[in-house]
Amino acid sequence: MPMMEYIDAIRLAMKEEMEQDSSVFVLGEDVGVKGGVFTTTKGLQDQFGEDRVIDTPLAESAIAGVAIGAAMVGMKPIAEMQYSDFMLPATNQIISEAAKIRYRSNNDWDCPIVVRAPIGGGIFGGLYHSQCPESIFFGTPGLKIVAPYSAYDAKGLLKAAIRDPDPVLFFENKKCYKLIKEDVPEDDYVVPIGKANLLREGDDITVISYSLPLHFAMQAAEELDKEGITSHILDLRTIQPLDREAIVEAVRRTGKVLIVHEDNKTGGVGAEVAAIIAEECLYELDAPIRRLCGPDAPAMPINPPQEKFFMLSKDKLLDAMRELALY
Amino acid sequence: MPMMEYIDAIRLAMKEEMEQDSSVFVLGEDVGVKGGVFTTTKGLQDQFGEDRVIDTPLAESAIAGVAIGAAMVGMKPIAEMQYSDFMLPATNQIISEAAKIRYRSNNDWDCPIVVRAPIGGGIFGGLYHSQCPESIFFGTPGLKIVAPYSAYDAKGLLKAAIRDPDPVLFFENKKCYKLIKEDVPEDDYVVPIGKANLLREGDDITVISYSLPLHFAMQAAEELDKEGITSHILDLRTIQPLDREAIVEAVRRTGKVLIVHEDNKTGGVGAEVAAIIAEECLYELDAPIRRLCGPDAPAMPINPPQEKFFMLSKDKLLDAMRELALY
Amino acid sequence: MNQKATAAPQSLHRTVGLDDNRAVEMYKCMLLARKFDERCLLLQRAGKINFHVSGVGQETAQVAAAFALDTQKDYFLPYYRDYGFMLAVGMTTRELMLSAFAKAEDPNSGGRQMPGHFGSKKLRVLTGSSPVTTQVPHAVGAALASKMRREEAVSFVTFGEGSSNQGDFHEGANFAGVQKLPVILMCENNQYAISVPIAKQLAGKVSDRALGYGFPGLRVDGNDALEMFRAVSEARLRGVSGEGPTLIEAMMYRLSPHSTSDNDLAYRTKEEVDANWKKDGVPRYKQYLVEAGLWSEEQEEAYLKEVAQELKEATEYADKAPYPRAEDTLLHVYAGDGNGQGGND
Amino acid sequence: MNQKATAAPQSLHRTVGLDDNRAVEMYKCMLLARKFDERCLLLQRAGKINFHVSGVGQETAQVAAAFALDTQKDYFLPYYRDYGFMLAVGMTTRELMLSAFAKAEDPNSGGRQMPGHFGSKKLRVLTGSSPVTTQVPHAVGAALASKMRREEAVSFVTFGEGSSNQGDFHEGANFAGVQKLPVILMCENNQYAISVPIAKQLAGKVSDRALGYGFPGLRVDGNDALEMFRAVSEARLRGVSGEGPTLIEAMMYRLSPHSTSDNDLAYRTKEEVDANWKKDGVPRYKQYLVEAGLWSEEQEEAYLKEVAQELKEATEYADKAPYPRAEDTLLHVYAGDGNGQGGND
Ligand SMILES: Cc1ncc(C[n+]2csc(CCOP(=O)(O)OP(=O)(O)O)c2C)c(N)n1
Ligand SMILES: Cc1ncc(C[n+]2csc(CCOP(=O)(O)OP(=O)(O)O)c2C)c(N)n1
Ligand SMILES: [Mg+2]
Ligand SMILES: [Mg+2]
Repeated sequence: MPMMEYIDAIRLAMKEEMEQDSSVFVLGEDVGVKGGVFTTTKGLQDQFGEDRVIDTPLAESAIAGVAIGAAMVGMKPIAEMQYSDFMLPATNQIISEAAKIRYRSNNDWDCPIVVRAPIGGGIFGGLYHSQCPESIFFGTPGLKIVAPYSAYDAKGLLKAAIRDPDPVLFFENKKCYKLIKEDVPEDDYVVPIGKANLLREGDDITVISYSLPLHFAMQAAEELDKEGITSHILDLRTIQPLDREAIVEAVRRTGKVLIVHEDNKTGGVGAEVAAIIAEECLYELDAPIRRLCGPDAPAMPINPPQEKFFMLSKDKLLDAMRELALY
Repeated sequence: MPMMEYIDAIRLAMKEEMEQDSSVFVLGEDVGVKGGVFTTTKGLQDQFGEDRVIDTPLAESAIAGVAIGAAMVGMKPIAEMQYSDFMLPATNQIISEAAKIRYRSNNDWDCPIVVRAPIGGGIFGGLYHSQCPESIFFGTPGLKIVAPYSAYDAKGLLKAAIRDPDPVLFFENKKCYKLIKEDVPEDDYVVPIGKANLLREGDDITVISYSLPLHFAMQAAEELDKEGITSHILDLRTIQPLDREAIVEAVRRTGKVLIVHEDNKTGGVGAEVAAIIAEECLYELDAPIRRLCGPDAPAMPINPPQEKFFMLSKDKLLDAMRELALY
Repeated sequence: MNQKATAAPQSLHRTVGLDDNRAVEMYKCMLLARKFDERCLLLQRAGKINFHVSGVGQETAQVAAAFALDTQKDYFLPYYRDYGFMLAVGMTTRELMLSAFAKAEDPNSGGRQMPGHFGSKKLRVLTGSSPVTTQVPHAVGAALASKMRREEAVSFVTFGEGSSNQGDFHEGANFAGVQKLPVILMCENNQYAISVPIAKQLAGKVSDRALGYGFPGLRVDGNDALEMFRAVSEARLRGVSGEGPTLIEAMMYRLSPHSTSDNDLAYRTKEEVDANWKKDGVPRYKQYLVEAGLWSEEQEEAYLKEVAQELKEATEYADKAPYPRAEDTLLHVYAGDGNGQGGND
Repeated sequence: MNQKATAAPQSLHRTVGLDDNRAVEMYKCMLLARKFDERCLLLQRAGKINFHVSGVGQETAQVAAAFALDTQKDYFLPYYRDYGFMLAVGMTTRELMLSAFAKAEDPNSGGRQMPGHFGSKKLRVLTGSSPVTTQVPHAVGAALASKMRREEAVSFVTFGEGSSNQGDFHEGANFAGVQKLPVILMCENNQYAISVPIAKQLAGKVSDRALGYGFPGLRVDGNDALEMFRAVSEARLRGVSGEGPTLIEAMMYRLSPHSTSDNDLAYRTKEEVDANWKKDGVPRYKQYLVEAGLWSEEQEEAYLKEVAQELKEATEYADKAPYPRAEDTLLHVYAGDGNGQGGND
């Protein structure tokens, strides 16, 4: 099982699916010769040709809209948004169109597209290269949304997304691209969409999160172990539809829950997770439901002190987790 | 104090503000001679001329973007989106631009626009003339969002929105347009943005909502009175920023809370309200936090049985409120 | 046919590629569309249906375009006024009525969407929505798929002139131009977008926009059936020959109010509307056929009776047909969500 | 000036409306921009700053355009490569350096945004963002405001040729055309959008798009300083005379990689880049001035020394300047949110 970076795992998933299904193709800005601004699609055009790895004009609504049209007639497009910050021009195509095609046609038509978009900050990208736009799309019935934290999951979830008969937003974390390196099987596995994943068992507190912050949570948990505090950590993996059972079960285990995401707090995925808990297992809680999230400011500034203030980190997790454990 | 319809109150607010401030103007599709597809702007072009009541080309991103540009240089545009369903092409202008102008310029520039958009169903409008898009914009720092339920509030909140130095989304409920008729002062009052409003006091259950469903809640509360169940009803009025204090206080009063909105449940404003409660006054709850919302389906079908299934109603509120009271 | 000198004008249909039979079928389809539309207006006024968006004045261009396309191979993305187009590609009046009545059997949306929101996999009509112009990139995507799979097909998409001002028109057209895709963009320029006249929608000409995308744009008299047929036929040929997209601006006039909710005389004059009725393409094409000896008043009368009967039956059927079940509101959000819930997927 | 026969070519600057002094100032500004840019590239390589998006190769058009505008009245919406433009309308190298170093004193964003994201109320430069082309409708909105308030002003907006394929270009241009607004849309066509060459961005010409919006579109050699000045001057005149918008496609070449994160030789050849260095407008304009007797190698040398000193001071100042305070991250989300929190609004 080769070691590979999170970004390599994403590339491998596309490569494998393209090899195995001629209806899969990639389109986006700079995905061709350049191989994407992050190298995510590097080599794919060489292997599959210009027809299946298409450098599009600079127009996200068309990237999404063209993908939707192709998907309706039987193709399996993977549309790359260069940064998730730049997918907003495609909102109408994603929410009004992709999400509603099956429903509005009473199951006559479908729209099996994948929209890949890098999320997250901490790369000195400033306001518009650091955002987490999950909350804009979250809660739109008809869309599925995944957000892998590991290289293993990135490959397996992307393969599942490509094969999924419905539109899937694949939010890959750009800070994870090179930071996360691990063993990833080269065989054909999928990570099922809709199932959360227990990363770690513990008895004192439950942490529920997705994407990059899970790494901080795992590191903090190790340190807390030494203090005699054990953490139960659930990776949502899929943020839509949420795995309610797994959430409730994870909360029941400890009775104390900290929900964590980098997207700003108000209106984020964490609000729904909190609401589900308050609905399903309120009486099993031993502490108020905590959320540790990005601040309610428009986006992450580029200067180092403010970027640091904005970003989550192992230390911020450690504090919040310890505080909750001691509650 | 004249009786007027909710829609008249909106029109009057615009008229008064335009009379009093020459930098206020209206732009949108069919807002001129036709006076809007709902008659919301009827008569305004006659009074203020084509320059200040502008029929724009059919292009929402331009409507928002042009409004933003004009606002930056000192105007006070009111941009009308014909239906809130059709504001999605303007998402990028609203979220990436309007919401971030003050922040990104470090307070050098500002963007005092109002975007008016009719929300809600129950008018046989089908999938794309019935939606509640609050959750798409909710949680975007830098935006304010109001959603009046009464004619009085509609006038006062719209005037406040026009005078507000920041971008405000004004979600008017199209079912309320003609249904709600009440005394509205003809003088110059504002309803402050950011403050919730207690519509009714009671001791058994708390209902928190905004826009149309509050009418169902009020009617249901009357009936429940007769059963000896009294309801405490809070109108959020402003859904961003939420009035946390008012929410917590209203919950404390009864210890049982039902959150209601027409927008679909997952990821809606109600999730955040629930999360705030779970964070701030968990121990004062005598029942799980309930939400009664639109179903998690993409949008409201046009055929009567399914529209009815989708819509909230007095009866649905009654059942949910009674059930909670009896918990 | 023995008077050679006068034969030419009366055989124009053959010159453009329609045999006598198809030329007549094309007319019958226009007339059927007109009658269907009038029936819907009546039904709405009678309170039997809620709402109708009329295509009256646009049938000539719609039907002529459809006749120039290949219903077995091409992909269709009509907009909400395209009743004539839909009838021409094979949707029945009964099916369209089921949609007008929002009944479960409606093949377009199972009674979920407003009428005029067409879709049918069987007929290769991609499902449409209300936000205007989103279908333009979809058509481009379908054309891209055709090209990738080397199908001999074009994608045909329509939209109003107001809608041509949406960003999606620009982005879709540009994408198609760069990739030289087999797509025909037909703007049905009926001179109004609800109340807003063309002069307030754009200062240029829609057809001129093609230049900036590197493919031909032409203005065609949308009331001229044979001219429309020819333009779309040629555009199709360009498409399947790998020469890329064509933009056709079909000039016409929206003879009805925008919808049954609209009072058009609040923003335009009766004189203007009346003057445009005189340009109506349907009687004009009838005249051509009569002069060509292919149609007669007797045939017209007989056909109208047939149509009346068909519409009566369609209406009755649709009126009596059941609504969807309330609880089926929750079906088809995702694939397979009907399984085990009594759904039918 | 006494040799009448040869005077004409050397007084072209006066013909287009620049006096000798302004003609020289214009050159100095281009040179300053070039040197500023080179300094930033160096600073980035040295690890002193994180990131730079270069405008090298585009200064000629940018500065010439700025010189044709009225810095007291017009509204400016430059895009991220417009360092030359910003210097010409009055931002100092120190201020730009503060932005490159993301320091609190940066007038553009207080160190919040990436460099190249310009904004200054004082200089009438509307704050810009990263998502491309959103500024086009803003320029149209500012022009609408000018028109409503009867100001004698134009809005001037720039964007790349790749960016001209965004829906916002279309919607903004169309709005401006319909309302005949005083706005100048200048496309800096540098032939690449990151790695994507113009042929994959559009099949037509950017300037041809104006036709479909009902206003003039012209292609200008962006390396020709005086031609650019003339084109923008004329467009401004059209604007303030109520004749409406102008689209100018300034042809140039992006001589640097897309940004300091880009390796351009992965998608274009060194030969191609070298060939374009030969067309560089800055030495070309210098040559003109020298021939016109307005500039000399001695003056150049002296000025370069001045510039070097200025840049050194600017860099030192910016390097030493404090970062914003961490907790100020929460300020300026809404008006007045700094009150009582130690904020400065
Ligand atoms: C994005 C969007 N904005 C607004 C509307 C509301 N609307 C429906 S039809 C229409 C006018 C369309 O005009 P045009 O494109 O000329 O087509 P026509 O109706 O004249 O055939 C408008 C504004 C919509 N459906 N979608
Ligand atoms: C909406 C959006 N999509 C993608 C990007 C990422 N991006 C930044 S610059 C650029 C290329 C721009 O090309 P062009 O418009 O030609 O301007 P140039 O950089 O060549 O000056 C891209 C794709 C962006 N900033 N905004
Ligand atoms: Mg029209
Ligand atoms: Mg470029």
